[in-house]
Amino acid sequence: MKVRTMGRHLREGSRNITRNGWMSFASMSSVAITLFILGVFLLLALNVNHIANVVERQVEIRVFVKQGVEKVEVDKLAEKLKDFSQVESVTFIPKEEGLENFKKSFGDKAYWFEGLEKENPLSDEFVVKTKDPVETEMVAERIKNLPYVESVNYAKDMIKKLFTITTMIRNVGIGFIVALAFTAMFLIANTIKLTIVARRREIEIMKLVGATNSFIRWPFFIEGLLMGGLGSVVPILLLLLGYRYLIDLVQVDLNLYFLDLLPLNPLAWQLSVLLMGIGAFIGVWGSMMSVRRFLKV
Amino acid sequence: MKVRTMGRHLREGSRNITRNGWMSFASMSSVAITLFILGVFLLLALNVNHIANVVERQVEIRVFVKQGVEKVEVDKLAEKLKDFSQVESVTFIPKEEGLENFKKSFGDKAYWFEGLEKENPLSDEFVVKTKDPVETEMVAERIKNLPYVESVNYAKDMIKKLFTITTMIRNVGIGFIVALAFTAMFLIANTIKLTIVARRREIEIMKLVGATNSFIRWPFFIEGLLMGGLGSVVPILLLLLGYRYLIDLVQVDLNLYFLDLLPLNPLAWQLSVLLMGIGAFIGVWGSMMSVRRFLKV
Amino acid sequence: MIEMLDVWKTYPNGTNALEGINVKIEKGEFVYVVGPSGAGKSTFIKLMYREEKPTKGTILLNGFNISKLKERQIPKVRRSIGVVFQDYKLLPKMNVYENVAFAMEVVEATKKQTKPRVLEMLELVKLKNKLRSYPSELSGGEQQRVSIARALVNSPGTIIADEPTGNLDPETSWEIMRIFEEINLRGTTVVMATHNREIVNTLRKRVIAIEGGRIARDQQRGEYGYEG
Amino acid sequence: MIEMLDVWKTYPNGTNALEGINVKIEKGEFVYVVGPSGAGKSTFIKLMYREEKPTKGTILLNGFNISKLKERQIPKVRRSIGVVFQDYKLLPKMNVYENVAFAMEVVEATKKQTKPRVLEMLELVKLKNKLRSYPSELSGGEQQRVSIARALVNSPGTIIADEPTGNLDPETSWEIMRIFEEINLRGTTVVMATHNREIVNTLRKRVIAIEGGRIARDQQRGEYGYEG
Ligand SMILES: Nc1ncnc2c1ncn2[C@@H]1O[C@H](COP(=O)(O)OP(=O)(O)OP(=O)(O)O)[C@@H](O)[C@H]1O
Ligand SMILES: Nc1ncnc2c1ncn2[C@@H]1O[C@H](COP(=O)(O)OP(=O)(O)OP(=O)(O)O)[C@@H](O)[C@H]1O
Ligand SMILES: [Mg+2]
Ligand SMILES: [Mg+2]
Repeated sequence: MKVRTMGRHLREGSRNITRNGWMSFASMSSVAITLFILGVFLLLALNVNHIANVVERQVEIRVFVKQGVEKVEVDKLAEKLKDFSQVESVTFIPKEEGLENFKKSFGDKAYWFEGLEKENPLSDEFVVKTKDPVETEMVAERIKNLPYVESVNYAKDMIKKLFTITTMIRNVGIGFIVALAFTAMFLIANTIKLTIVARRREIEIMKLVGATNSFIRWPFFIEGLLMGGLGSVVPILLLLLGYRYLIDLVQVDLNLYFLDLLPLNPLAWQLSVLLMGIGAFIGVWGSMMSVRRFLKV
Repeated sequence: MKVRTMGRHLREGSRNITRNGWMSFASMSSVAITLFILGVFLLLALNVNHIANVVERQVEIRVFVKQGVEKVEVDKLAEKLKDFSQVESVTFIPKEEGLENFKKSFGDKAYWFEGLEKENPLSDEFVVKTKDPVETEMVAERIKNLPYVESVNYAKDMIKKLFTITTMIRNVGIGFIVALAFTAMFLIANTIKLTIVARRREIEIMKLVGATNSFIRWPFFIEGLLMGGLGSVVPILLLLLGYRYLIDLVQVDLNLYFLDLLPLNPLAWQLSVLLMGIGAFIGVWGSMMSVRRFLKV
Repeated sequence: MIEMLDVWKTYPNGTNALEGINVKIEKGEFVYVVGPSGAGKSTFIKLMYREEKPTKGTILLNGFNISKLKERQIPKVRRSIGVVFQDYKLLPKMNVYENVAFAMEVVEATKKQTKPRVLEMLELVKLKNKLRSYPSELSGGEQQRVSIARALVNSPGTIIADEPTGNLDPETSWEIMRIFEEINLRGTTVVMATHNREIVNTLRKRVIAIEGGRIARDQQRGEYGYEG
Repeated sequence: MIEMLDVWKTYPNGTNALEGINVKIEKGEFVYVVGPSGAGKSTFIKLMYREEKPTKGTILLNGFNISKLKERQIPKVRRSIGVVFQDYKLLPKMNVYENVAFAMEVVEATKKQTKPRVLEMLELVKLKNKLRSYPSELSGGEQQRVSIARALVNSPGTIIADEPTGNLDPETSWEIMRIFEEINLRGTTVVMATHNREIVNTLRKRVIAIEGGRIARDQQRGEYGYEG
């Protein structure tokens, strides 16, 4: 193909958008809306996943040391705990601090336990966090067998339940996103097809005048690319602005510190590239698929 | 309009769907997919709302009775609590039972508190639930001023946070659903418009042959109604079957008792009627809107 | 009766198609409209059934001022006229029978009336063997004849035909002309734009010659021709 | 050179449009195809540039068997032929200039070549004042002339015209015929389906008469007419 012909295709492709004014607009707004929905749910799913991660991170193993163990041995135990490759952090809570915390949790009823200081019934305690929360159980079981360890507490049932929930949430999220992405592709391709079917006669005429298939296809390729690409600009802008506003709202105004949203920065780029990519790809794909049906003249 | 003309419109309207085979199919599948998404999120939102309600129901007011109050006075207080119009249930927990529960919550550490039985430091206690959890604070404040009430405990901060979250979830849910509903309407109307624009020449010809606007409109009305209505059948079936499967899965197989889903029965009808209504309404609306543009010949 | 008083038509793109047309066509007349390509014949005809509105001037149809007609009344006017369109204007998704029957459905005729009448018309234009064919499955001349059948099916008081024989062979053209002449004898007004010199010169009728948007000649029992 | 050997055409709906056509048109010939409406003239012509495929039989175009042509080679064949379609087949969203220029873009002509050539063709069919008009803004005859200009613009070796004067007045028809005659004298093959008795009988050429899908007559310097 000659260069000037490529130039002609680019020109024709973009002019087709204005030529078919209303139809292009309808098509692009469908693309825009569908991508917007997809984007919203993508942001939602990513953040839910993030929050699930944060929550999982809270999981910890409480290791109780036997009563009356020497300070040196306790330090050795600390070293051993830190040596586990799966362990991220180890915090030591002396039994005095433990009792203090225990009493604090009773607020104004703390006076009930005044007598306990003399013969502190608690043990020294380590709080262990694993790098990957899923390894908690395995690590806990191994700690249990270390010397001087009296017992290990890691809320076995609670953790199981938590992981069931977070896994479920993640799976549902992925399921939704995949389903939505296919739906979006289908809807976009469908609208673009409808606009092209309306031009089947034009395609037939072009072929009868001697145009090759690729000569006819190129402008449609450009048109699909532009419609999908342009159709993704508005939703991308809306999503980014909306998300920035949401972050501000949640973290500054409402002070909902427990809602730990993903930061705007890498997300913005990823989202933009992804949505524009989907838009452009499906634009081209839908366009090519429907032109093909009318090329057999 | 004569009866036979109405018959003719019904016939034409339904035949148009087969006449425009591919286009009708594209249009109806867009309707179906959009309604399906809407339906999924409707189910999701309704269930989230339901779970939020269940969680809110857990909110209770603990009313502590002054030490050494006579049994008769305590019964009187119980009566008074039950007399509040906002109160749903009142449960009495004698201080002995209270201590038992307290010790039980410490498991194998219960021996710490052996000495407490002799001079039980706890009070008799009422657990009060309000009909509407939002009224908890107000009711609690009023209970506080009743005679023989030592103190009232209703986890003020926790409740505030809980309501912030549930309200937020509800609002986000409603926001999503409304946005999705409008989006669905827009998308459906858009596709239907695209199929009708392709027939603008036909409409013009009909007018030139002497057809009145309403004569042209009726078959399009029927067509829009059928396309929207038929387009909603598949998603309704899928949603109902899927939801039934989900309920089985959650409650029988996974035993996720804490996931309290809404029962299928009234929901199924409501959802079907709603989705079919939306489909039919927007089908007609989109169809009428786009025909109108071409009637000015 | 059709009357035009100082009618001008300028299309939205600025083309002056008609410039000051004054003409009166009585009930029961047979009129040829002739003129070179692009002279304004179709525009002149389109004004009569209000496919186009005049930019200026008055058009009276059976006494009604159709340039001032309300939207709602247009269908009534169009039903009183049978139009053969230059580009046929058949409904692409209806077959031959349905296309002709459509004109009768519009006036809410009964099915009993419709069927024999439609078949009669299709017999007349020799298309009875093409009842179930769609417009895209017809030859050019066959499409034109469907358009003629549709124009005649409601026995309108006025027939307006825009080059109804453009895609017909001479024999078929003459058959169509004989039909037009016959319904004209029974009192129907016929207005027909044509390029067919043979027909105009043989079947002598009133000739209105349009050139450059103006009436160049208006002559009873005239010949084909428009230059001066 | 166009040659048909025992060509049959049955449309998908069962219509037998052509039944056993045998014909040979030499390079540089001028041929009229005549016959009543629905006889099969357009079908005969459509087979030549492969808008339709024959149901049976062989068609040779400049030696190539176009009934066995590969999909990819069809555009090449079509570019060697200029076609005036009975229903014009203009691109509705392109204006007059663009419609004619499209045929040159297809063969990847430079802009420098395109512009003067397109303007020359539009001058020839007297449409230079309608360059920027869209097909929907043209009269029937004007659309037909755009179709003619497009067919001629690439100076193809063969011109195939399906009733190219159906919507033209006699004067314009004759101008078009003079153009056809001139390019024919310069060696272009011309095949033209027509109903115009006057033209056929005046500008005497070879006449192929088709009736009921069969060649009823094939005569050099023949007259219009097909019965027997
Ligand atoms: N819709 C339109 N918009 C703009 N210009 C138009 C439109 N329709 C017709 N014209 C122009 O108005 C003039 C008259 O057109 P009209 O169709 O009345 O011609 P005509 O006499 O019927 O010609 P023909 O014999 O070729 O059919 C022409 O120059 C044409 O280009
Ligand atoms: N696409 C099609 N499908 C089915 N039948 C068709 C199709 N095209 C044409 N026919 C039929 O084939 C026969 C020949 O049609 P064709 O168009 O070749 O006639 P024609 O000689 O060109 O007539 P005209 O002078 O009216 O244009 C006609 O009976 C017509 O109804
Ligand atoms: Mg005209
Ligand atoms: Mg033909």
